[in-house]
Amino acid sequence: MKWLDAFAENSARALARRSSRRSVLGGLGSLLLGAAAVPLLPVARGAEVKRAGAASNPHWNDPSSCDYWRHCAIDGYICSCCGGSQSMCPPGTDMSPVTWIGTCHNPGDGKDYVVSYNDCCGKSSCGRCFCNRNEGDSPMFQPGHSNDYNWCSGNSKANIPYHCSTARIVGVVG
Amino acid sequence: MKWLDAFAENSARALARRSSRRSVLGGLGSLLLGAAAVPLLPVARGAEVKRAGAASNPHWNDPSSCDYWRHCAIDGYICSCCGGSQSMCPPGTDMSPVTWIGTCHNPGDGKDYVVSYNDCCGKSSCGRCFCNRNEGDSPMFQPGHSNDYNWCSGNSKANIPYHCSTARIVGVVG
Amino acid sequence: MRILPLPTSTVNAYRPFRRERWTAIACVAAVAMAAALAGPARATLPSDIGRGPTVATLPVPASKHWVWVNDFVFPHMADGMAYLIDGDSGRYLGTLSTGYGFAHLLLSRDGKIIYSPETYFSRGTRGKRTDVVTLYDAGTLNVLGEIVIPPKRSSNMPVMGNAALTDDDRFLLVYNFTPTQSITVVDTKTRKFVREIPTPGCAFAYPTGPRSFFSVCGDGSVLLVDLDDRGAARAKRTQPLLPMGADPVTEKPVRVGNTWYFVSLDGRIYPLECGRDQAALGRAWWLTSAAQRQAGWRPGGLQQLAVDARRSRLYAIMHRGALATHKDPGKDVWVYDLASGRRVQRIALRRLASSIQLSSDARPLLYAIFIGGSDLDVYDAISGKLLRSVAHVGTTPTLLVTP
Amino acid sequence: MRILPLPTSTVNAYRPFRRERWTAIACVAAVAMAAALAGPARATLPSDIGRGPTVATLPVPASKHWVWVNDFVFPHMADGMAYLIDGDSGRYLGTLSTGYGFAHLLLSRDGKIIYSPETYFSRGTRGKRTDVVTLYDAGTLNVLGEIVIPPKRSSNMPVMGNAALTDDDRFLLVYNFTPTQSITVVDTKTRKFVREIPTPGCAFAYPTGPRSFFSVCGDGSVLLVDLDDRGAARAKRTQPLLPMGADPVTEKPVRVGNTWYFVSLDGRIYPLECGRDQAALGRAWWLTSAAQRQAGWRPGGLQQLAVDARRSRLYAIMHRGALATHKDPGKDVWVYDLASGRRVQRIALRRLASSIQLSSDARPLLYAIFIGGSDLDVYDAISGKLLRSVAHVGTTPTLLVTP
Repeated sequence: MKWLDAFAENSARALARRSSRRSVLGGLGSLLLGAAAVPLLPVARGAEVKRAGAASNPHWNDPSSCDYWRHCAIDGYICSCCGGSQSMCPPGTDMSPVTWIGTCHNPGDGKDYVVSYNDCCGKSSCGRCFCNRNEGDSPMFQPGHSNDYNWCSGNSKANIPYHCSTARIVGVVG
Repeated sequence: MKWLDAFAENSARALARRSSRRSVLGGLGSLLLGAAAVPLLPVARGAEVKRAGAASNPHWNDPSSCDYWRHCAIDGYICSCCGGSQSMCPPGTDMSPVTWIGTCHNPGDGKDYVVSYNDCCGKSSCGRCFCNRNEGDSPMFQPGHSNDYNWCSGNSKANIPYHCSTARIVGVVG
Repeated sequence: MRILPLPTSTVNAYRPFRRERWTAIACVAAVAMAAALAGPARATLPSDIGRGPTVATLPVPASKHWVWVNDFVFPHMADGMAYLIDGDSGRYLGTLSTGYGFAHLLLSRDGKIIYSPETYFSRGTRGKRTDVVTLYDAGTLNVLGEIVIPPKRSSNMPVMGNAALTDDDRFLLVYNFTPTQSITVVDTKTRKFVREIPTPGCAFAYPTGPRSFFSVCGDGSVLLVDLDDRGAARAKRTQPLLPMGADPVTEKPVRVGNTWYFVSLDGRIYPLECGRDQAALGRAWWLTSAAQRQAGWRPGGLQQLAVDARRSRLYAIMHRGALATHKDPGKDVWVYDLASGRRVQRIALRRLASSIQLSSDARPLLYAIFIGGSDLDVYDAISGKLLRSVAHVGTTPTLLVTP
Repeated sequence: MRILPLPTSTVNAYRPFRRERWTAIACVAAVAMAAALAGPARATLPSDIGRGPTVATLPVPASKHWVWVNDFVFPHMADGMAYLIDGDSGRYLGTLSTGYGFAHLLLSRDGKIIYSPETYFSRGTRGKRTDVVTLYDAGTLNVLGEIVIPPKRSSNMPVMGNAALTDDDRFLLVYNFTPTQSITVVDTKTRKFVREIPTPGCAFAYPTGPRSFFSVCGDGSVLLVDLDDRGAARAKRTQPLLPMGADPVTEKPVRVGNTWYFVSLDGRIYPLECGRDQAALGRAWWLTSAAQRQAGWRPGGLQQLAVDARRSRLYAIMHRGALATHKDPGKDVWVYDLASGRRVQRIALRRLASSIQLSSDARPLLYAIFIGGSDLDVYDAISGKLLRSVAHVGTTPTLLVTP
């Protein structure tokens, strides 16, 4: 995440550790978004601008980057930085069977994919590569569309402790 | 601690939280000492320089300051910043019956006092006003003179969890 | 460092299998030495050993200008904490350790007890999960008791709706998400778990009276729940009332009397008037003018709203940003008159804030903190003037709770 | 965001009291949808659902260029952690959660098992204390088993002497401090706690052979302990050997064969040759010349020494500072030939380091990290050239452990 690099000179480490599993970047992210907001306005133009941004972004295909195309609605530590991958949990953790999903545009083939952000559970926070992108996020009254829940909840083998998040393709949007 | 203030512009908060209960400042402290070391040399002159420093220090009588005269051998979070005082534990914590001690010079009356650094136990780290001064500290082979042990150990009511450290006068020397 | 009696007795102590006795001996030794030294010491500074209390306590009830800062501790969620700060002096008064995925404390109205829904694992982040409501003595911050509840507490970005006390303080309500949704009811009088109320598709607990509360459902309807003396529930679900579509309301409403003020992502206020068995939506109004919205102004943050019931004022954290910034902090707090919906004040904060709270007295303080920081700022809520800042309060501070 | 099958099935799921069944159903639903979508998807990127493993594993045995970074997590000591890093690629490979006041992991010589002495409390930072040795599978990082030991593990600034395996890997030794001192013996074959060996006045465990180790006592003497097949101990205490006075040795020695190299606060090396039943001090030598000492050069740090047994090289973190800086990190690593005691190399580090470690292979890597930071630097140990840095490794990284 670009602002992370910038922020790094001060306390990226502290940030990485302080960063929330769930939209604390709703807080920290603003350090970027606060600035980015002005050119993005009026609000209505936000969407296209973002998509263009994604396509032109040099990291759009780097699974360890917050700018990775699959991460359009992720909120948490990126498992690719934690010993896992975009589709696998790190060793010794447990993938949550249910979670929230996003629809992300793949600049590589121009198609939209359904992405499932399954949490990996059973160890303390990974603490690396925190990424929060709230596109399409809804308040917690609609759990299926909210990234503010810890989706390790109800995982019988590792009930609650959150470690990191994957970004698995569920399918292409017809 | 002066270097803390200086360091604060970068990540004092991170530091405060990251700071170890036990001589991590053996690490962080060096940010100050590394610089201070040169004028202090040769080593033999260290002692007098330090004492002079203490007397002339504006915070020598401030219990919430690392420069407080009683803190000459403290290592941990200062209880005066955590809801306690130099002689009292914060609410809901438990004072360790035994601990390590130091002999500190009181610029106020020119006398040396025996100071007992009783730990307060039973809650997670206070995280405020970390202070580490290693004068007279010995390796852990000599527990009574080492500030690297968690002296909450063996406290029957709160066995191990360290919260902060007091600086209690045991008596005057000679 | 000179060698003195204490270390000597310490060295003696390293005989094995004498720990308990020895600890006692060491205490005696310390006191004895203190006495021995007391002679020369009396002329100068007295020994602290054996004099006065060794642990501080707090006045009860708490000052109306105290605030509890709750900390989710994101990088180490097993070690949740809460910190008590005196807004008048800026003094840090005490700490509570509150377990995994901590949301927030609840303060009894008589000021004597602090309730804390907590989650623990037998091995820190694994093993057997145990959820409890811990009772703390407000004067000593010691554990008074513990009530085991079903291990279903919701783990989410903390909001005040995660737990609530009914207005008569009789029942404590805890929101569960497994992801099956329900509300745990605890009887504060018998200090026992009473029952679990299913709230299918509905989230959080918002009190509406002595024995009643509601949850908000995904379709915008409201589940009204009424409790009897034994905590048995009568539940009734309304028609959809709150917007959940393009511009849904957040789960961070604030309450004045029987009215809960919800705000939408774009900044529209929806007053929901709720009783035991009915709910109605009042006239909605905007925090922003059309021009301000065009300029990108919207509410944001975690604890984004606060109310001063006496003066009928609503405080909101505002920032400029696109739609997806609805959780971002702001450097502005805009103040509204609840009767007219008109903005009456604009407070420029010292720094970004994701949570704000007001004291409940007649000379209210405004508290502000950023989850990505840990400096608590205290403002005069009426003049908006910054009074003081308290540094190093926690790791990822979330919700502010005032008496 | 478009609404798709998955969220729908999610919504269905919010019926109460169906959690277990429902979780299963949701899995099926997900797979079913994946299948449904597989048609159109096949032409493009395939679905990840139901394809391949969902959890990564590691090769066994580990690469000699992997390193475990142990983290005491000072601000939240209940949540100790350890992180596995590949020194060749800089990749982060995995994490272990290791409880309160964590010291360090121990790696079995066959590379199959990771032993971790851990402490837990039934309520995070209060309640019943339980100490265990947790066994982790080195390939899956899953818990293989757990051995309960006396709740006496020493809580101190972590040093490698806090725990050790005998050279034959049969017995695991854990140092206790309550403050009564003792060593807990665990049988790795039967996976049972065997006994507690009193070590009055003596600290830590330093292996000397297949079944033997020693502890160092406050007077500089050494307690030699020999274990039989059942873990029964024969102990013998020597005369004072190591300096404990004006310039005492630190508790951070390193080992080559039967020789343990201790260093004093001022930088003098004391080689201690130890067998099952005898110990002798070799010729002491200085890390620094008189002129360098005058200039204030001294060793410092937490894991301040490392050895390359193949090349008979000692690596030491050096800095300039007064006596009380003996725990400070340094930006220099000085390399010595153990036979001659002569300095043969000087490595300027990229940043301050409080801990260093070497890989045990013929082309050794030098790892360096600062407890007040969290960037792991990887150097070619022979050329001293910085190879790479790995960012954001932990909160307060302490000891580095290599296979």
